Amino acid sequence: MNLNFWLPILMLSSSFFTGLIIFFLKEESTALRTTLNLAGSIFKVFAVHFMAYRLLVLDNIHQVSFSMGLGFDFVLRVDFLSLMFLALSSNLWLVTTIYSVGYLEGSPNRSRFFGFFSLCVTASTGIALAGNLITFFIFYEFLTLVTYPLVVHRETREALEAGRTYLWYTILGGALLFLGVVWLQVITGPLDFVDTGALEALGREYHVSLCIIFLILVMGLGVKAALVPLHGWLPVAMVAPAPVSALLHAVAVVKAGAFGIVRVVFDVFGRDFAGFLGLLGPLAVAASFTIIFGSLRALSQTDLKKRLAYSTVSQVSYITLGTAVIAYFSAVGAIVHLVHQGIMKITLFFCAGNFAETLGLHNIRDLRGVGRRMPLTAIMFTLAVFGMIGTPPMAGFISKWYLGLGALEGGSAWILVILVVSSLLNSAYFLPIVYSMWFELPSGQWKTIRTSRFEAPLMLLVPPMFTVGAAVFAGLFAGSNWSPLGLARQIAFGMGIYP
Amino acid sequence: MDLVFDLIIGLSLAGVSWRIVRAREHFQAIVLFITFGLLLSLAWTRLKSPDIAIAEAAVGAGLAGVLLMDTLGALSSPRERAKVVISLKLLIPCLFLAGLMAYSILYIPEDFQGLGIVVREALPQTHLEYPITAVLLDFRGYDTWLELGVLLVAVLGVLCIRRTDNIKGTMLPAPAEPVGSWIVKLLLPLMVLIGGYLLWLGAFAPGGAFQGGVVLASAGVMLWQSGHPSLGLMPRLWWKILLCSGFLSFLILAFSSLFYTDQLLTHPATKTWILGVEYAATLSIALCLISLVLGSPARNHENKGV
Amino acid sequence: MPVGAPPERYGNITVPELLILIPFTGAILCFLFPEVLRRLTGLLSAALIFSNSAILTRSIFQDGARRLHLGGWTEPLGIGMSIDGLSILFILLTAVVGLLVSIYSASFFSAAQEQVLARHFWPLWLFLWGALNSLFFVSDIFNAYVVMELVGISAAALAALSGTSASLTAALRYFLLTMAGSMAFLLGVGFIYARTGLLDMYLVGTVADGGPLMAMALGLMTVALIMKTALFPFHFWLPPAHGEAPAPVSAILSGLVIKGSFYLLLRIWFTVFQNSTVTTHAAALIGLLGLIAVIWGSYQAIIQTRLKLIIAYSSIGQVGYLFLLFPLIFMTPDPAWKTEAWTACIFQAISHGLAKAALFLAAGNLIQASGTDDLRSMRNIADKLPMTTFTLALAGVSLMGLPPSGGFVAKWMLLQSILASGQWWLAAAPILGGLLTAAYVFKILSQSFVSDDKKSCCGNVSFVMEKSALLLALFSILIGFRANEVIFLLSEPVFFIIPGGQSP
Amino acid sequence: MKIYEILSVFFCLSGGIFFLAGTLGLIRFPDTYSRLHALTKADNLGLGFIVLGLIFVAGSIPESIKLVLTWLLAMIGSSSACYFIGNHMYHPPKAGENEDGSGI
Amino acid sequence: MTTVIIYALTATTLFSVGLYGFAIHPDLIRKIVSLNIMAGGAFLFLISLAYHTGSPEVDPVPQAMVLTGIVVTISATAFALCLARRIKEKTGQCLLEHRRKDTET
Repeated sequence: MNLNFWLPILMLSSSFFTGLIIFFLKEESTALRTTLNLAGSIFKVFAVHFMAYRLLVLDNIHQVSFSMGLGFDFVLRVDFLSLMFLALSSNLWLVTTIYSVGYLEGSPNRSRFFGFFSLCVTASTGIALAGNLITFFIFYEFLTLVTYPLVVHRETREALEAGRTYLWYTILGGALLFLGVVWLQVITGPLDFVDTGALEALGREYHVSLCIIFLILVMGLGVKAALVPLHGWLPVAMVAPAPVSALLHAVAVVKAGAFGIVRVVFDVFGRDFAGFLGLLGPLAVAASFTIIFGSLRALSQTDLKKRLAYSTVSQVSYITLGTAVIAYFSAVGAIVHLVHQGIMKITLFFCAGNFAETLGLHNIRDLRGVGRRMPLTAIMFTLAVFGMIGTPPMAGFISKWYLGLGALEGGSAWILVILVVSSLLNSAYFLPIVYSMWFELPSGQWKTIRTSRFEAPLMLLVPPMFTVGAAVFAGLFAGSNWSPLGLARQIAFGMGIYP
Repeated sequence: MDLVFDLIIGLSLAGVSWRIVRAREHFQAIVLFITFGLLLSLAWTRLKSPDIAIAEAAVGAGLAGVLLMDTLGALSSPRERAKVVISLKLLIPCLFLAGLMAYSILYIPEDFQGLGIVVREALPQTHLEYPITAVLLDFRGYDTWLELGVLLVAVLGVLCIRRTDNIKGTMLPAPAEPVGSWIVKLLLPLMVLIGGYLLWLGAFAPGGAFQGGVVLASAGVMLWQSGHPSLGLMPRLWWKILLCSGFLSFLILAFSSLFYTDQLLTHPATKTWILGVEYAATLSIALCLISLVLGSPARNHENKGV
Repeated sequence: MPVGAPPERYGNITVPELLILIPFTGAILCFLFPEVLRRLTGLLSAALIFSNSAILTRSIFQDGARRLHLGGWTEPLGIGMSIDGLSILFILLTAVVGLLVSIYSASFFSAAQEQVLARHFWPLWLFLWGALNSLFFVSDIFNAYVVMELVGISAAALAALSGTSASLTAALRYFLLTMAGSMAFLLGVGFIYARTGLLDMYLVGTVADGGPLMAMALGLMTVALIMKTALFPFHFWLPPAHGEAPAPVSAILSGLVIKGSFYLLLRIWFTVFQNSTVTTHAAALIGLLGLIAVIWGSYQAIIQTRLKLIIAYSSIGQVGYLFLLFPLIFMTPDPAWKTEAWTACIFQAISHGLAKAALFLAAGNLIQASGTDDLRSMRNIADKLPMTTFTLALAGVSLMGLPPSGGFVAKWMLLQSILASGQWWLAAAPILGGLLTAAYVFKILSQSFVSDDKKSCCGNVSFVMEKSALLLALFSILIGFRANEVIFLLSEPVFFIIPGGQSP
Repeated sequence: MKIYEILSVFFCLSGGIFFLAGTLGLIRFPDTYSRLHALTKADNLGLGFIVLGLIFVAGSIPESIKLVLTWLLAMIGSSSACYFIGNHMYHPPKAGENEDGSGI
Repeated sequence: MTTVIIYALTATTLFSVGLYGFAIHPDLIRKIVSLNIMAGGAFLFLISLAYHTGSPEVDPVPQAMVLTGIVVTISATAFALCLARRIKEKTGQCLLEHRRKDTET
């Protein structure tokens, strides 16, 4: 058995077939469904770690390639970057599965939910593994399709509206991406991610076309990465159940966009060539604008999940920002933020889900004094908030520190200003929540929606603990080779970016 | 002299067609259409195409007239006036089209050669002496086969629209009249004779399966119109088989040609085959046309009121 | 001048003629047999046609194109039949859709009140199938006219099958338009004959030059076929005709019949007029109409509220894509991109045929289950008929052109050749069309995510019906993985050398 | 010009005159009955003259017989058509009934 | 100006007139009659070509085509008329502009 070939396939099918089987399960067979889900996700986690071992230690190249007969191949290829994204998605899938089993207990249509949930993870796995832009596009569109049912899962009118908005944005993005990908293919022929530099070899007469293609691609990816003004779907999609929001924000959708931008800049155009074409400056400006805009909008939200959503708009653009600066530290910062933002944001959403699920709290005003009623959740929330703001031992600090260093290295000191302002704004919209959670008195009686032995069901408590722990450890042990930062460094080396 | 005659025919054809379009009453339009058919057959006689003249006179003026009149009677009161206005929005494109076509006609090459020579050269190999029959049944037999298919499908379609599988159901005789039955007695044998004669003639002179079939069909329609019950006495299965017979005989020819030769629809080297196919075709053309005329819905329903 | 037997004929057991003979025989038998036997006969014929198509496809794939001379007479005297990659693809499409639709209808028409429909359905459908098969073999312009009439009458009769006044009117409107188109086509045949004295497509193609006669012929024939294919200004007949018919008939009409006239249009443009007459302006005009059709049809589909009408309007939009081929072929200098455009268009035709048939069959399931095809009734079926919902989703994915479906391959290649040819204005079709398609597909699908507790679903849908629709949808997805074979079949340029073929 | 040719022309011309008269009658006469009268009588006579004229130039005996047959058939056709029309006028049917002969 | 040109011109005129009638008349029966005029035009065109061949004998191929065409046209006409009658029976009118009177069964 050739593992180099089969391992990527196994990665995909572990969630794909799980999803398909789950569709056909009866609504009542909870135990079987949960077992399947957990088996699939645990298998995937092991597979990823095994793959990481094979790649990092044994230097095996995993590659799968089919000819589609269309002048391009369907390529799955594992490099450091995809490994990192894979590790993120598989681990968070496991965690989120556990969380959603607890969260959705007793609610209708669970087969549908978990089926699409697994497919969604398949899509993000595919996005991580994609070895060229076309394969990437295939999974990117697949992701759009399978997340829609998750967004409208509640079946309320509001949810359907949100679903429609989500679709319009993402399908428009998909169409743009399609145009860009095809155009690029017409100009260059089939182009794998490993062939960086092919565009540089093209003559000058293509430069204008390449600029337009870059713009189209970034716009197409920017829809999912929620670059302003393409972010409109994200706050609306908050009507989805908490695990969906968590997954959408932390791993699947926005990360797919951000990951795509990283791929386009680093692997398709090449960072230096993109800089040579003068594309990175505008990208950095757009990202900065999104960061500030998202934070400002977050300030004015009163709904907890909405505020988190705008925070996502802002935070994800750090990745784009780091990508757009030609500096070693920026690149590392961008890549590492991919992971850091994921684990921190998913914690926040888990906690928000806990508040909503056990006490029915949605509005920020209702959170007064909740720290006494739900201390564990509140502690986790607080930790994640500190991470988001970038307080030193936390993971967020690492990303921001690297991004800052990169800005200085790249000679764009104005980015530093953006970072500082953004951190201030982060504090401004997060700290009041933390303050009122711990130091204000509850306004009234808590109405308990779900009773359990602890403050919330165990299945809702363990996942955020895990993720917040990961965030803390990612910050504390950043120096290790196996931490996200260590991986990010290796990725940067792999791309030929040195300090 | 010929040219004057041609011009008169051409102009009257164009004039009649314009009158048909402009006629206020449907009835008038249909009567004019019958005239149009007769004029056309005149034109075809002039153009040395007697076969088509026979066919047109029988079909264009005859069966089509019966069908249209019949339908008109069922659809509306024949004197109903239609609003006929000249719409420039439609007329101008049509004039433009006519102009374009007229312009391109001038480019028909003077030394135009159709396939006539090729046909004449190949004619001795077919055991047929008359080229049109040879083209219809041998050289382009596939077309004829499919044409029989079109007829059959039209009958099937009529049955489908009427939601019945039984052609006989519609064959309730019209009220008998003394003169009508007298005419039938007089003309019917003659028409059957003429039909057979035309069919026989087809092997070496103008005439053939189609013309014969049409004449037989006219005879059948007349028989039915005069209230004679004989057509309704035919067993249903036989009726069906005869409807298919032309198409079926070509089908059998096609299948058998797959066995003894390499190309579909190749006739064996005897005349009997071709004649057999032709006779079957005549029968089924006649029967299909009769069924099409009789198969119109709501006839029974209406005649009950009379 | 009868041709001697080609020696390889007996070594090669495939008999393409059977694809015409079997359905016609089946039709006749269905007509003659008592009603109990009709379904069996129909199914048997369908299976036979399907297996023969598969065998023939394999043979064409291996040995290349074939040419038959009917009656043993060579062209220009006789009628030829040509079987090349293009025709075999359409034959195969017809066989797959036809087989599954036949299986579906065997179950669909088994309800007591549908018995009377089944009686007429089988002979007409088999006739239509035979006519379509012979249309895909056609190589003679007058023969094409006769075949088209055969297709037209049987299709119109099928469209009127359900017998409601709406369906009758729709069928008549369709039929009158078809007939007018046939007349124009026949006059076009006359013009071609006047110029060349020939009727065989390949022979005409070799001798044809420009000139007003040929231009006129091209114009008449193109308009005739565009009317039958329901391109934009002549699209009005399609939605009622396809929307009012019973589900299997809709599937046939939308999936196959309009493809027939489109196929003929391809033959006319690229065989008969291959090196003459055709101006880039005419091609651009057709392309423009296609573009408008894509947008207009999809827009109309979005604002409909009945499932079958949505699907029917979607046909107008999806057929519009096919016509983008013309400007692409005539305005692209590079032959490689021409092949690409060509393949894209055929792929679109095939995947649309499969997906559309699947959609209509699924709509039929919906109607049988809930009694109506109002979109709101979709709410009930998501739980009761998950397979039907899944079918709708899969076929919708193919229509939208999302990867990895057949529709995706089509749109991909289409966009690629559009960009390569520099015809920027055409790029609006795949992009905007894809968006609008997504809009109406999700309009359908989003209903299935809403549970309506008020009323429960009434009828049951048989296993066969659900599965045959699902299979069609699956095929429309899976064909995306078999692009290579299709490209191979289409890439070979086909020139027939006709023995003794002479041109005056 | 031979004598039978002159005769032929003469008969054909007179036949034409009868046709003309019949047509004039069709246009000028006030009601259906008289119109029928003009049509059937004058036209049959006209046709008879033309047939007679053509017989003079006919090539063979069978051809002449066919010509006479034509005249006879036309007479039968027109007389019965005349009967049907007249009958129709005299006893007008209630529903959509119509008078129409056979195809020939 | 030859015979052929005269008849060919007549043929195209007939076709155009038929087309005009087809387009202008809302009534089904008139549409069908107009279609038949169009058909007559197309047939006449073919036959004028057959006559054109110059030799004393007429080209049999167009004649055979027209014979086929006549059968096809009469079948189509009969079918269309049958449909029209059925529509009249169902809706009480014989126009194509369908007014949704009866709800679907």
